[in-house]
Amino acid sequence: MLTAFALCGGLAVLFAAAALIQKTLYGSAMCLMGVLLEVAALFVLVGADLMGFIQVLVYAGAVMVLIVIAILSAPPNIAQRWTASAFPKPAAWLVPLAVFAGLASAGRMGGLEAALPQAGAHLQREMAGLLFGPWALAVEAVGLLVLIASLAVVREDA
Amino acid sequence: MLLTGLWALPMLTAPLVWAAPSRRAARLLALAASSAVLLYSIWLWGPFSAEEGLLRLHESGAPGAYGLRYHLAVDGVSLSLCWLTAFLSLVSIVATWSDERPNAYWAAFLALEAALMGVFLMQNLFWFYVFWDAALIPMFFIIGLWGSGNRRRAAFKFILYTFVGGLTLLLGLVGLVALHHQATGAWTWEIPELTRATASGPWAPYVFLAIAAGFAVKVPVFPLHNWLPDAHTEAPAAGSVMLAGAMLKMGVYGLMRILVPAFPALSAAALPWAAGLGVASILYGALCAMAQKDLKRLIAFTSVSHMGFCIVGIFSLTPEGLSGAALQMINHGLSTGGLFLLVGFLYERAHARGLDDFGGLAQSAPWFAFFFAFVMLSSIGLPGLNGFVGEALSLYGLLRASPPLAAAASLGAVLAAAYGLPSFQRVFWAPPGPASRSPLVRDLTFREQAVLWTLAVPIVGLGLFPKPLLDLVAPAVQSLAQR
Amino acid sequence: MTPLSELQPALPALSHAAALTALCAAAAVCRRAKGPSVLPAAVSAAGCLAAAWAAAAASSAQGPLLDLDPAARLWQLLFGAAALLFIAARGALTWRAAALLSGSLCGMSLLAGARNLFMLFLGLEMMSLPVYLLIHGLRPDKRSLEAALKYFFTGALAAGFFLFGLAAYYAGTGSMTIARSPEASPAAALGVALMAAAALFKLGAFPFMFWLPDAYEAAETELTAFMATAVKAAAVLMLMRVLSLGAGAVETLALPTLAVLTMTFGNIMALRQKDLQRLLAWSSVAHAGYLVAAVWAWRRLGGPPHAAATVYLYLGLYLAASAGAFLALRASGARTREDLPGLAERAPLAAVLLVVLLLSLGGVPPTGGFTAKFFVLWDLWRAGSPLLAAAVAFNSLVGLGYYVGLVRAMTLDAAPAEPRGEGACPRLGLRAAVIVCAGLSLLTGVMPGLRAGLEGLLK
Amino acid sequence: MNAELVAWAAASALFSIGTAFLLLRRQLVAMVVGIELMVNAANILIVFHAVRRADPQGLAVALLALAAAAAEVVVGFALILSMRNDENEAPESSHLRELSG
Amino acid sequence: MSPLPAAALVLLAAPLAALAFGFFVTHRVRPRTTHLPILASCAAVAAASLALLGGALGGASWSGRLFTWISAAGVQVHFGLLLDPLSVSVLSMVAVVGFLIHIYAVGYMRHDAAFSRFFLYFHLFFFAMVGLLTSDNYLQLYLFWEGVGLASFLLIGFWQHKPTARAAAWKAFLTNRVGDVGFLLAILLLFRWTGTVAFADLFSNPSLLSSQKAFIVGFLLFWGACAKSAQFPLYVWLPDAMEGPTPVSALMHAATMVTAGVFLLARSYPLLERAPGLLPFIALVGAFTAVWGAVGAFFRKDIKRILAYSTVSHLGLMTLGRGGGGVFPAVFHLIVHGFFKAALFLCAGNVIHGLHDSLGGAPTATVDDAGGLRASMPMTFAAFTLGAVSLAGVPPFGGFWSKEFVLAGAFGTPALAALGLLTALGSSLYIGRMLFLTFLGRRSWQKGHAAHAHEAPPVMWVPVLLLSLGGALAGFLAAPLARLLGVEPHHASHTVTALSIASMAAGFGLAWAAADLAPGGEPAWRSRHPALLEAVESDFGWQPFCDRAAGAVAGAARFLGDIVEGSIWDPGTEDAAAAFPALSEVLGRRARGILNDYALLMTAGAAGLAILVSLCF
Repeated sequence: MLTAFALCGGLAVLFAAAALIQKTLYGSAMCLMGVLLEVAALFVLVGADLMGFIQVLVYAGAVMVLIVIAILSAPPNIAQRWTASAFPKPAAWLVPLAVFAGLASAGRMGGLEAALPQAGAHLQREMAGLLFGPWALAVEAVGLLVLIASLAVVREDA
Repeated sequence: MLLTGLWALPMLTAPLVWAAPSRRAARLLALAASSAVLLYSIWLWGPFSAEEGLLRLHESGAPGAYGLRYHLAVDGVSLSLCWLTAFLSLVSIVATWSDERPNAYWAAFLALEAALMGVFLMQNLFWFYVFWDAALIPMFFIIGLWGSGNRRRAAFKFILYTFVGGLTLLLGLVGLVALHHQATGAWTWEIPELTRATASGPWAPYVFLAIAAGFAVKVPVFPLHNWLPDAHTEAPAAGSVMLAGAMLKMGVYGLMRILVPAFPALSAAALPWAAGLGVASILYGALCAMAQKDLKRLIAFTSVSHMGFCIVGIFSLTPEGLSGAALQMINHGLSTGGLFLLVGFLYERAHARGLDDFGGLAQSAPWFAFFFAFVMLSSIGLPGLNGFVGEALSLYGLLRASPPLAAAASLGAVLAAAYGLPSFQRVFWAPPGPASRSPLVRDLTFREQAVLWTLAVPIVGLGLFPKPLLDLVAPAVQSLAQR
Repeated sequence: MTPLSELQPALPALSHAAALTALCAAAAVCRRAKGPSVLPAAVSAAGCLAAAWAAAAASSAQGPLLDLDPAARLWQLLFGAAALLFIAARGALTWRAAALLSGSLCGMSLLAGARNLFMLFLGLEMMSLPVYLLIHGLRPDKRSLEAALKYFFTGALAAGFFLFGLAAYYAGTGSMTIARSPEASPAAALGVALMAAAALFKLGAFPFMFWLPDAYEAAETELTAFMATAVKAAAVLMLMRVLSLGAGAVETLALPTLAVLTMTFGNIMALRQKDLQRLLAWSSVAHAGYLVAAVWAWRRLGGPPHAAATVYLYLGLYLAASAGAFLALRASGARTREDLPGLAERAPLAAVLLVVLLLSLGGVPPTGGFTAKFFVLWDLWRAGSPLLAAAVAFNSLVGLGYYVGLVRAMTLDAAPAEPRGEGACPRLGLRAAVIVCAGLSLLTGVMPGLRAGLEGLLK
Repeated sequence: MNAELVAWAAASALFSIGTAFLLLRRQLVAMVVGIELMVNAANILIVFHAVRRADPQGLAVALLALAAAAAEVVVGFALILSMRNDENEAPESSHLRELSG
Repeated sequence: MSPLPAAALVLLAAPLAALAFGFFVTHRVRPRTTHLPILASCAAVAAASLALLGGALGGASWSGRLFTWISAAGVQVHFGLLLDPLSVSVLSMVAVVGFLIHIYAVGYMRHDAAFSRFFLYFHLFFFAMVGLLTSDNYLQLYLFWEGVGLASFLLIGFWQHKPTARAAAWKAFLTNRVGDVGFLLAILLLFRWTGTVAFADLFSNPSLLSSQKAFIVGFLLFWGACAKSAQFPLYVWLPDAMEGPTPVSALMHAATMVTAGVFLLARSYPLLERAPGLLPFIALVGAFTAVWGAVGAFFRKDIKRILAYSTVSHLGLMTLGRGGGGVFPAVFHLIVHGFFKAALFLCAGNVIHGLHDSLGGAPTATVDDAGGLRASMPMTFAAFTLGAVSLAGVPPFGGFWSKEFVLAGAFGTPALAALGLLTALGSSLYIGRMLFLTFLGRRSWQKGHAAHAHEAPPVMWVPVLLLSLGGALAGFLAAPLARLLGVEPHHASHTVTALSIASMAAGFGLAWAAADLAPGGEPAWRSRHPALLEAVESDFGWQPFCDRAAGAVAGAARFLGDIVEGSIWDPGTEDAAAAFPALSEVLGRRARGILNDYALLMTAGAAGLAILVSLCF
């Protein structure tokens, strides 16, 4: 199980790197799809299969469609991939590495448990109970957030 | 309500003057307000002398947390300064009576007077500082809007330079309260309490320097004086009178009221430096005055020199030196105020200020010559007039502190003659220059003479009978010297 | 916990949400109300007033996600005030803009009452998204679109930081409630650091503030006023909540240096600006620096809620001065520095108000700005760092350089031959708002007891 | 090889690449992809630790975070697509250079 | 010390009243009559002082306080009058001489446009001088001391249009101020060490001051006196002071003002006694100045400058007397000198007045212009001769007696004696030359406007004659003055008298030789020794040295005023302030508003925080 988990994680990172260096936007979108699916696989491996399913449904489905439509509706061709930054070229490459170094060094004292944790059956049921119990307000808030986002598409008459 | 009226009256009438229907009405209202303030401040002499103790006529609002109380009180020194401010405001309003100036001009003067009164009355550091900086804004507009030549640059330089001093002072004051808290564990912004316990600690010298620098910019002491000549040259006549007459005293008053009592040990330790700077101001001011071509710049530098005597008097930490400094403040206010008025009248007539522009005015304007000579002599410290008494006492104080410095400071008297008389000769005795032939240059009108006589009477009065003022100042000075 | 009482802490947020839904429904129903009109503005204002009443009147109940402690109530009032200023100044709004405004306010209310880190994230998102849309919505031109996009992407990056910080904190301590967690692990510390970074972004502190001038310059002036006050206040709230999670190294080392860098950078950049809104943007960056210093002092003084009175006071007075300054610019119609000369003759009332507000921003005594700065300096001394106090003093001096520069340009410089800039904006609401702000600035200048009052309120 | 380290490494890597998108790519749409990556990285960590601590709160947060990210993307694309630029190019950050200094 | 009599009050009240009345009334209404109230006040003061003199001769002396002037903690000063024998005697001389010169001035200044202004200034001086002589403490004396300096400034520069007069006025005041600084320091030191400056307290218990302190105070007082009484280092202003009208030169720069310094030294005799080495030093300086003045006087052409240098010389004699012989010789010579020097100056005034139209209105005349005026100006000639004889020390006349006492005192030390005799020779030399050249016979080189020189009107020559008579007969005042001062006059031994008469006679002989026998007369002689003439003209480089010193100070002022203030301070503050906008310009240009860069900086910041946190954990 742990090896599968590591494999999926590695694949996700590979897909992400590939998306970064893609020449065309469409290529990046497809690599993003790959990452999303790998992440869904991770969730399932850990036992949170509901999360995996929702991940595939929401992300791989809705958001990917959104991205593809956005790519299609804007003019396709790309002259230059990388940004014309005011700072020296390597700076833009070094900073993400610095971020990775910072994050990794912070996580160095991780738990000693080697084994892959498995979510108990009741965990997902408790989550559902939580969502419609004390956390109803949070769900409500996210709903409002989506309502506000929908306002984005309303065209001002100006 | 006794003391609050002193600053509230001008502050409240200022907007009324601004909103007055016509320019004449504004001027009349301003005149009424300033004369009322003067009479009121003189009337205060009664209740003041009725009470006992160093600080009298206490008046305070509700005791807020951390001792941020609105607390007014007055002692000999501040009462005399209030008189000076009220008197000079009235004089400057009457002096520039004929000018067709907008309402805001008169309102600015009343606001300035109110702020200055506030500075001299407040016993709480917060309020002291609020009025300290509030005084800058009217003066900024007075110089900036109604000044002459490149007034904008001068006003901008004036307000920024003084803000540098102001902010250093603010840092120092907050530091002083923090030190006091470390020493006594109590938070208070009341000057009487702050000056009771001696502040000490690793930060004490820096706080002392910050407060000293803050006040030194306002005095101005030698290295920090650069804003004064520009501000004076470009300010209108009445503006210069108030700037030299009353505003320079804020710095000296601050030193006497806050710095020296709060840091007696450090003040004594700083004596050679502080008195040295004072002597440097005296000599530098006098020498620069000798080299000036513009009358107003010349008088500005004389102010630097006179204020040097105040600094020397204060930091001698002797009762005579301190009373000399207190007296010198009043004398300088009167004599320099008079000089600026005269130059203002000259500028108003001939729109020229250069020494070489004029000459031979003694024939065409004898009264002008008489008053200019009279006030100039008081300014260079001729005994019998008021300048001498202040300088002599300050010199005596310095002599008790450090004789060599006193000798150097007394050279200031020689240099004073060196800038005073040649300028008088060049303007009044020398052959007529281009500006003095213009028909505009005529003798003083009745109003102008009346103003100058009201200045001349105290100049001679204080010169021969300084005793009442010295007695008024004595208790405050005695308590200062004992620390 | 009966459901009703559980909803008690959420009442302010819910009232905004109600306004939002009402607006969307109304829009969907009636087709003809196309352009900006007063009704949507009124509905949104009603939402604000209801929220303010709820914040003041609600009993101090505490739900799992939200609670209404005295500090939270104060924040609600602060946001309500900023929103009302915006609505009053704007006068008429399209229902979309009104809805977005209510949405943003709902997010802020959530933020104010949040007890859970995720609610903080939701509040952040709900507050930010409408603002991105409003920037482009209120003034649909190329510049505002560019500003909206820049703000969006940097905002999204910050949201990403916050979320990852939340994840790391959760990984480190396992709890999401905003309370000092016992377990201290590097992951938790990293989490706090990243969340603090997100808060500093929203506040406009160095090096996260480069989006701010562009957003403030291109947005509609009233919106800029709203952003400069309400959003900045929310950012300070977030910073205080995140730091209360126990930030070790961030607090002692990073905060003071960032504070000094922010104020210095903000003041220096403001000196050269030609566009007045961009100048005030950089000056609000400088004020962010002073706020970070105030927050640092609050943490060093042990961080009890009532000790934060200086921060609240500074925010309140800064809100009045900054919003007032932006709205006064709008009222006087001056866009760039060249429009200022002769303003005192053209629009005397606007000029006088602008002078008072600029002096208050500069911290010149008779105005509220000074009282605020005075207490910040004092707190810094009490927190035992006179050097930071000196830095604040020095920076406010540099700040005075351009504030007094503007005052000089407005009053002393001679008016150019042909009048420049748009004419003075006649809107009554705008003038009333500016007068209220200027009046508030002047009044608080002579009220040192204000801070003690706030402290009592917060105890 | 310990699971937590793997999870942390994967999450950190994804997050860094996400930021790399924002720093390096010129096209705005690619930057949105970067944002998505960052959110996913956070979700991995949250879910892993929620399962490890058997704490339903974490799962609920991950779920809602997905929705929030979606909302964010919607607003992003709304703004990106309202960009009108004359050259026939995908909307890029180099088109957004008018406000500076 | 009996309380003040009415006469004492008149001394100050009369001049003040006349000045006030003159300034506010007559100067405005009828300027030509301003001299009347002033002459009345002079008369009143003269009468009062003579009355006081009578009383003083009877052994009385008065003192009283009018009001408290300064009362700071340690400094208590009162305004009061002290009329003891010393002050009454000098006062009466000043009053009498002053009254006569006032009368003379009415005639001399009749044609001047600013007639009334002159009299106001003139009487201001008179008031200050009277105040100076009657003050009862050093600070009050200092007040009138500077008042006298101010009056001399106004009067020397009376003819405002003349640049030389303006420069001379300023130079006089400045040099006096240099001296006054020393005097002020002395007063402050007195306060410092003894706590009081009143003569009564100071001199009643001399133990107040240790000898070392007394030396310092004494020296500073002497420094002040040097400036006022034109002793060696600070005499430079007196020759230039001749720019003023002649009555001014006569009253101030001969009889009264310049003697104030000597009076100060006389007044503080108990103080000077306590200082061991001071009196000989004073005497030496006095003697040197005397010789220096005599040499200067001999080589001058301008008649008023000759008399000016002669005054310097005689002041030197008084100081020598004060140093060597004590109070009596100095005061006696002061009084006698006051009479005859005033007379000589007024005669010079008459000569100038007489030659006025022929000299084209020049305010002064040189020896070359005059010549053989004996016939046309008999009265002036008589007065001049009487004055000259008394000055030279011809036996029966006043000058001889006062010089005797001075020389007697000086004979203690050989150096002083030699210098004293040299001065005696020098004074008869230059006064003889002046007498022969101006009045007796006309030489070839002299323009000799004798033909149309006319005698001065009686209002001018009567006071002159009276003064010269006073100077001549002053010898008889010796005994009463000695009794008044309560000191036993120390008569010179016969050898001293013989020596002084011999040197005086030699002086006259030499003068006659130089004036008449020298081939080609003076001009030829002058052309032969240009270097020597130039040296003497510039007081052996001392005058230029002082001018250069003043120039150096003015240069320093210009340097500070223009360069330090103008090019270091002003731009300094402006550049410091301009640094910030410059820095902002540099920063502003770098930012180019690229979205990715914003993200870059943000991520860098966050990474920094992350790394910091993980490192510090």
